[in-house]
Amino acid sequence: QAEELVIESWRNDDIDIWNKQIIPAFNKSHPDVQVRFAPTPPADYNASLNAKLAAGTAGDLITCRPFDVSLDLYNQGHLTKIDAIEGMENFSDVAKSAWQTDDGSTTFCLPMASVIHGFMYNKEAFKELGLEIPKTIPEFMKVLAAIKDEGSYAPMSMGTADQWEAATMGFQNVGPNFWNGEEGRKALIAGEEKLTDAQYIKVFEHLAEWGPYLGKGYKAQSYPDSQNLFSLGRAAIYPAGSWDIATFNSQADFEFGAFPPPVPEGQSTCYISDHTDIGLGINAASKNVKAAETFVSWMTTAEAGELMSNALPGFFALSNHKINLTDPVAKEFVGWRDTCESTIRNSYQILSRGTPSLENDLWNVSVGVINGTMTATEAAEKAQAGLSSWYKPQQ
Amino acid sequence: MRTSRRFGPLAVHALLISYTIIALFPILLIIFNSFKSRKAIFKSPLSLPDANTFDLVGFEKVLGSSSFDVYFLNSISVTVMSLAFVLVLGAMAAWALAEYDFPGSDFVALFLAIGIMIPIRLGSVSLLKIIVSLGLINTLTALVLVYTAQGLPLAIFILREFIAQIPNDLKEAARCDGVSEYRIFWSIILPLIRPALATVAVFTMIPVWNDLWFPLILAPGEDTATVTLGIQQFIGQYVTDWNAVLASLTLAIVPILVLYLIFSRQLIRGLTAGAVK
Amino acid sequence: MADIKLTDIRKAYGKNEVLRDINIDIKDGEFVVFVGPSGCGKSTLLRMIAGLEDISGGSLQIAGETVNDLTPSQRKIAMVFQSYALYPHMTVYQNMAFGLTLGKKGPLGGLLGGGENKKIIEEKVQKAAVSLKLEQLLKRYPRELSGGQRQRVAIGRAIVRDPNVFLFDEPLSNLDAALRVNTRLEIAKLHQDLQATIIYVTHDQVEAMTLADKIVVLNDGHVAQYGTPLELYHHPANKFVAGFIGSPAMNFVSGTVVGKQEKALEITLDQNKTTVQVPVMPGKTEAGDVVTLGIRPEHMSENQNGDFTISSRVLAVERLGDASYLYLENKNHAHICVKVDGHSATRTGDQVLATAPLEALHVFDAGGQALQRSKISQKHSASA
Amino acid sequence: MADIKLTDIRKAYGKNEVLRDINIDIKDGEFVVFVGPSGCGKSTLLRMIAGLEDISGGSLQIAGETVNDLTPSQRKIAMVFQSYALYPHMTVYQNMAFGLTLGKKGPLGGLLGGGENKKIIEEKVQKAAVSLKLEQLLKRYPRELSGGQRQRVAIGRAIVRDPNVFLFDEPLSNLDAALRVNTRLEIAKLHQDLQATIIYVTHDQVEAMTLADKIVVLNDGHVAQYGTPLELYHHPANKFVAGFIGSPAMNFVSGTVVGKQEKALEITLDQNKTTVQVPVMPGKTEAGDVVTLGIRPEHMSENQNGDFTISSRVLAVERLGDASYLYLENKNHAHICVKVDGHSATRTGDQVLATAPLEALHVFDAGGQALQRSKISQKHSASA
Amino acid sequence: MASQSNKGSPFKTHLFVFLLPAVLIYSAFMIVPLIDTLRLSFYSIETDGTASFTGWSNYVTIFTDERWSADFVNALKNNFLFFLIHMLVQNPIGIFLAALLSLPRLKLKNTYRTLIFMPTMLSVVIIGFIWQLILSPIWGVGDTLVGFIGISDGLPPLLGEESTTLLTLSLISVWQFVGIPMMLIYAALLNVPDDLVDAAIVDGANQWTAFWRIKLPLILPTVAMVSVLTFVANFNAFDLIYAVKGALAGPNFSSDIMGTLFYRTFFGFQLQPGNPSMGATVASLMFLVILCGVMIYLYAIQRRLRRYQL
Ligand SMILES: Nc1ncnc2c1ncn2[C@@H]1O[C@H](COP(=O)(O)OP(=O)(O)OP(=O)(O)O)[C@@H](O)[C@H]1O
Ligand SMILES: Nc1ncnc2c1ncn2[C@@H]1O[C@H](COP(=O)(O)OP(=O)(O)OP(=O)(O)O)[C@@H](O)[C@H]1O
Ligand SMILES: [Mg+2]
Ligand SMILES: [Mg+2]
Repeated sequence: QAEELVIESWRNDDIDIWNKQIIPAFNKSHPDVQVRFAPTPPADYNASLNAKLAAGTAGDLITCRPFDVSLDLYNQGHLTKIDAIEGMENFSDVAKSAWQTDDGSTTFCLPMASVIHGFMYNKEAFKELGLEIPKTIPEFMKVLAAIKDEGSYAPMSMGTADQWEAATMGFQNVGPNFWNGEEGRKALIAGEEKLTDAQYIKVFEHLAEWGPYLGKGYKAQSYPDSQNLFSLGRAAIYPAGSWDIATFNSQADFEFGAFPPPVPEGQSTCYISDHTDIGLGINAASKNVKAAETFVSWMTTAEAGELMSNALPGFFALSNHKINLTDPVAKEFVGWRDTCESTIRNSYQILSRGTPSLENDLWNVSVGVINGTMTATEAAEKAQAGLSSWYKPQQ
Repeated sequence: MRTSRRFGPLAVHALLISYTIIALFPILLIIFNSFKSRKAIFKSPLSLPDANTFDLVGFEKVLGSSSFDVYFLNSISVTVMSLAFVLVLGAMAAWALAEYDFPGSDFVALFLAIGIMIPIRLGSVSLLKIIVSLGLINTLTALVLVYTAQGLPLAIFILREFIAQIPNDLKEAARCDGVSEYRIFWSIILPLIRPALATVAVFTMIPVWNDLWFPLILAPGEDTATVTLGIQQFIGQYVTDWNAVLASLTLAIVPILVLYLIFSRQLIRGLTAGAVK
Repeated sequence: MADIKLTDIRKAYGKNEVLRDINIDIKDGEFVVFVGPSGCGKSTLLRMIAGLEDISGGSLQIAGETVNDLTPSQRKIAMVFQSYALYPHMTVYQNMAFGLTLGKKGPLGGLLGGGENKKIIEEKVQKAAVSLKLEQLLKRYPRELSGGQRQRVAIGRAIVRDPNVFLFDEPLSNLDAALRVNTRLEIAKLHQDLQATIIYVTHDQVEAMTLADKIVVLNDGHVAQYGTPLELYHHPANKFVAGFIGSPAMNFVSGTVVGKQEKALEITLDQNKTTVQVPVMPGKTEAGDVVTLGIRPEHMSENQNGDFTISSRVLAVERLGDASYLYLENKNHAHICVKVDGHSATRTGDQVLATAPLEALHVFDAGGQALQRSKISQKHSASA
Repeated sequence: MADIKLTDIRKAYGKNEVLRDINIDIKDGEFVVFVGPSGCGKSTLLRMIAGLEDISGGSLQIAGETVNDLTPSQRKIAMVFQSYALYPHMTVYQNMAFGLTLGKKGPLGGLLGGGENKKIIEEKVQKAAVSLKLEQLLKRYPRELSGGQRQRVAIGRAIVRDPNVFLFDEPLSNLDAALRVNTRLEIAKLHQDLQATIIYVTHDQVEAMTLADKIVVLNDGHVAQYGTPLELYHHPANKFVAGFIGSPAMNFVSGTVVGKQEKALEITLDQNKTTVQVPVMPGKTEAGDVVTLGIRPEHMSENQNGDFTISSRVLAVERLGDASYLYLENKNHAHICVKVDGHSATRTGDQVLATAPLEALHVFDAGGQALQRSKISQKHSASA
Repeated sequence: MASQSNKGSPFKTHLFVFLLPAVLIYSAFMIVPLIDTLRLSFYSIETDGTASFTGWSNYVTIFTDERWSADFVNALKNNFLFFLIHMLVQNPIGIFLAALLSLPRLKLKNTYRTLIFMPTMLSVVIIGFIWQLILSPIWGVGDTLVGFIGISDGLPPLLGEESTTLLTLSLISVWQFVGIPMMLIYAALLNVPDDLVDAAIVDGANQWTAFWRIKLPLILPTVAMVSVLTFVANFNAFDLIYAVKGALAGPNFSSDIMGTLFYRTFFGFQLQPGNPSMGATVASLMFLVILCGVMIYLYAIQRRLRRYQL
């Protein structure tokens, strides 16, 4: 009887891609291994996965969230080491950093995909209003003002109701340009910089400028609302994650493009958030470890990487293989890797493992500054206070 | 009574109709939006589906992409079985607590009420371990057991109150007739608390039908998935397929509505009329 | 064997003592009627015998066994409740058959049916239904019945079973006269056929007198007298019983003892200063004591000769057809009632002379206890 | 003014017609009693008058106004329910005062009290409580009362209000004889004092005869006869009324008409082939017709001379004290009842000759209708 | 007379037969897992997943660590508000609707009852979606609706402002759950004998006074029960807020209640790994709060309320 591998995942959006493309492709070379993709709604994923792992009923392959959540699983013995698996050498250390122990000695998940932040825009609207793609922040603000004055489009589609949107599409999107990407991120971890430093306050100040250009009622606007506003052609600019490409491809009936986060006036280097987002690990309690390893190994191949990246435009394979992308907007996003420095979201590694988690605080304060209920300084102080309350290097 | 024949009924109906509108408007919105294309949902959520906007894509997706018939069957069997256990066992315990004044009865009552005070989700991990050790993982039995345990406290709490209102003379008459306690319970108490049983049934069935959590961890398999678990694939991380969600939820209301209608026929007035002077 | 023995029974609701010093011996197969004013404790006593009320004190024995702590079903009784207590969700037929469909014979203690054979049950119920005129109503629910019909169903439910003891709490109170007579005869027949012990609460004189082997008169929580119907009628032990048994009630006039003989007392009526010599054993009564004379309305007649006479204005006349009641002025009480022929022409406002023979007089001492009557002729009433 | 006029009233529960062709005129201040066998529709009719049941057909007028569609409170009535319907969460006092605390006077439609002045309410309730012997119980809850006490509270609740119309549904059925007489008198007094129209349902002959100005005899949903008590007793319109009014019931024996005179009929009794000549108007009756003879137990006597005689064995004797009932064999019916003196020595099994004067006989044709009596002496009974 | 049936010893067996099945299933699948988890509140969990006993220290942390206690107090406060709104809006409306529906001879009562109960049957996912759609200032439903009643400025972002979010969510929850008090009260009202209402009507009451002075006092035990159930349910509430506002219960925790606080702590959220021991501590505290309410009900209210056998 053929072995069956069960994949735990929160990506229930991808069920069709797995079932129709990835698994059939895998079975071409490995017909004896059955694979079943068993996703859970994202909101329940962590809780249900933990429960199943504790009781020993979880699937063989586990889709890993980046950093601490997975590190915890590894520390508790639920994930195996996968350094030795054939093909792991195809990944850079940066790619692996999201699923490694703090000292970098052990990797426990295969880096599957990253997402890149930036802005998408309605090309037709820009043409109509005669707008140029903004390169710097002042240009960006001018564009926003122009759209607002003209009045037929909402300048930018983003809401603060879902909180994470403000932090992820806002703070983490434009922030790296202020704190110089990896450099600033590492300094924060090392305790050499503080969130109350000027560059962080500037991010918040910049975010605070967004408020007036978000659509009417943005405070109650949820993420799907934002997507819909843009895809229905009612907003000109959309602070994006690359994963939105697929959605807009299927939903928008106008041409759209993307531009990287604008830099502060006078800054020449640009930084993008090229965030490691999805990994794949092996359940230590799996009865089919061999087969699971085979699958993980297959996932490291160029074939698998290309398949994934094209099936899911906006999720970019992290391996070193040269991958041909077909989607034009995805290509644009990936192209920024060549012109700008990559970094990952600064709150994700280490800094969110205590209570309060920096990530959660950033959600909260980003919303605060955009909504105008907090000043930039207050926001920075609040986030810093939360972090230093438990994080030794920051005390 | 007779007042409600002249101006009364109009006022009463006016009040009820206005509340019904409040209750129903959002639901109607759901139902007719489920027949519209995604664009139309957001362009003009208030308008009825017309030739341009009418779109069954949601229903096609739901019915086409998954084994909804199996899910329905699973959901219905789990709901009905749990209900049966909750009602019978709950009524039995409620009767014991309401009728017999044994030492520690207050304690038992309080003990049985704890279940409504803590979310059972809290105990998920232990529960899952127990189910695994019983070899019941991925079975509907596991769900039935958990839902029964989850429904009992509320059922007992409510039924006890209603059982206490049954005229003593009736039980006493039966005792004089030499009827066993079991039969008093079965032939007299149960029929007389029908409205309360129906109410409890409805309250028990709704969370069971709508629950996602326990199917997810106790019985996530293809053969054992419930409707709610089936629907969850349309509620993703970033993209929410509202057409499909609306369609599947519209579909999922139907069986529970039918169950509700069955139970609500038990809400009969004057059940004890004629019993005692 | 189902003799019932109540020894020193008492019952209190909180501080409120509603029954005390109840001592009654009921022989197997006897028909005992409890009577007494409303609220005197009849239902409570009955419910204690049934096992539905806790016994606060004393002991209750049925068939020689102390049953204070037994359940109603263990006492093998059938009871008709004053409130009927019909099962509202069962038809008349089901109500009556309910007690029969069980018994330990079926599985699960009769839960799944079992019990007596269906045919037998149907026969029994049919028979009871016919005798209670319920044949047409067997398919109805209690809420669709009239008061009297409900009461009959309650009776039916009791009589289809054959227990050792029947307890009836005012079972005929909502029935019309004709049905009442019929049902009464039915109950009497039941008593003869089954030889069951029956305890029966009623406030109806006729029922009590005609049905009872023995009557227990309860007053304010204690037994005022316990005896056969005629004993109670002819020899009431005290003023309470004398006044309670007989309808309309016995008339009382007060008097003072003026002379004492071996077997008679000379008494002056306060009312009209005449002196009568009443044939009762004087006992401890002394000249000068205040006593009460009692005389039943049916023992008085208007405008005839008699030893005991009262002349008075008629306050009111009640005409019943075959007889009429005249209500006369009385100094102490509301009135004196005289039962006369239905065709009496006497009207309100007339002056009449009411008389009675001396042998018909009862005498009660100051404490209300009756003095023993020394000579009771079998024909002590002057006219019927 | 509160005369009540019922015209062609009918009532059906589904297909089950329980009342039909009810036509009754009740004058203001009249005391009307409804009697009839259990289940004949008395309570239903009363509840229709109260406005608690829909009227299926016909019209109901109170004080000249058609009230079919008025609410009970608009009809200004008070009612005593057969089931008492006491408010279980109120004390006796509160139960009685409830109706008085309502009324449009208070704020929120009487919700926060209002109604009559507190003092007045207290006085009224106290007065009613005293007359119903409820003074001691005012603080109790209904569940702590005996059956009779509950019934009295229900009466009290009605009488503290002073409505135009009182409706009483078997208000005395659970009371003992003494209290019954008292309460009866209380109600009669109420009637006189208030001059209210009273409709009263009872199954008690004595109550009906003594209280009523007029009696409505209902049988099986229609009016069998409507008249004064003595009319009903002396001139029952049909066999049903004859048998229903009077206790024990009238005896019936069947006979065949053999001769017809101007003002009398010659009838041969099927029973013993003797022929009697009864003074009734023959009407349409012809020789050869089968008729029924009716004779009341109290109009018969034992072993005396009389025109109408029956000789028979005594089946049973019931002794009530002042009188006894002999039950004789009868070919058609269960028995013939004879009321004799309480001291009669006759026993079960004796052979007796029961007689009655011819004037005491009633004759009913084959359809049960009474033949008009041609000569009614004011003294048609041979002995009382 | 509940006691007399308990006199003889043979009566004991049926007591077990009646109680045991429920107690067994309930204990095995509810109490055991719950206790097993609540136990964790006395432990602290190390990174390798092993637990070590730490006594009351978790409780001490919650009450003394300012970040924890601020969250806890905020959640508790919000929860009381949430409960109060249900008590003051949901239950009166429920009682009122039940009273209307139980009027004798009301036509279409079953239809009304079913329709009014519909929201209660829906899952929170759909409730959350539809109310966000309605209340969103973006899609125009709310604006159109308030337009009907003459407000032309459109709807403020009720689910986005700190000052209105909790209130709005409470009212949505009220809207959804009104069916529950309605059904319970309705079921209780069905038991009130018609005779009593008839008697009150004859005594001169109208339906309104008959309801207040006869029916309501008689169903008071049920009303008390509904209140305590509301209390318990509200302090356990979680779903709606989680579905609409997520585990962070924004904006700025203004809609955070005990349930979301517990969930966030116990299961973790996004990047933050769950902390079962602190979560269990929060849950234990929640349980204590609810237990207090229930005890007050059981001992102070239920005992005093007389049940009238109808
Ligand atoms: N809801 C109902 N449905 C069907 N039949 C009914 C209903 N209520 C009463 N009846 C029938 O209507 C008839 C009249 O009932 P009603 O209560 O008026 O009798 P009643 O004269 O008051 O009798 P009683 O003296 O026994 O109280 C009875 O035969 C009864 O069975
Ligand atoms: N639960 C109770 N609490 C307090 N007193 C009570 C209770 N039940 C009955 N009583 C009182 O006990 C006394 C006896 O009541 P019981 O019902 O035995 O009277 P009864 O003789 O049957 O009267 P009736 O002929 O009116 O039915 C009454 O005075 C009554 O008020
Ligand atoms: Mg009684
Ligand atoms: Mg009646």
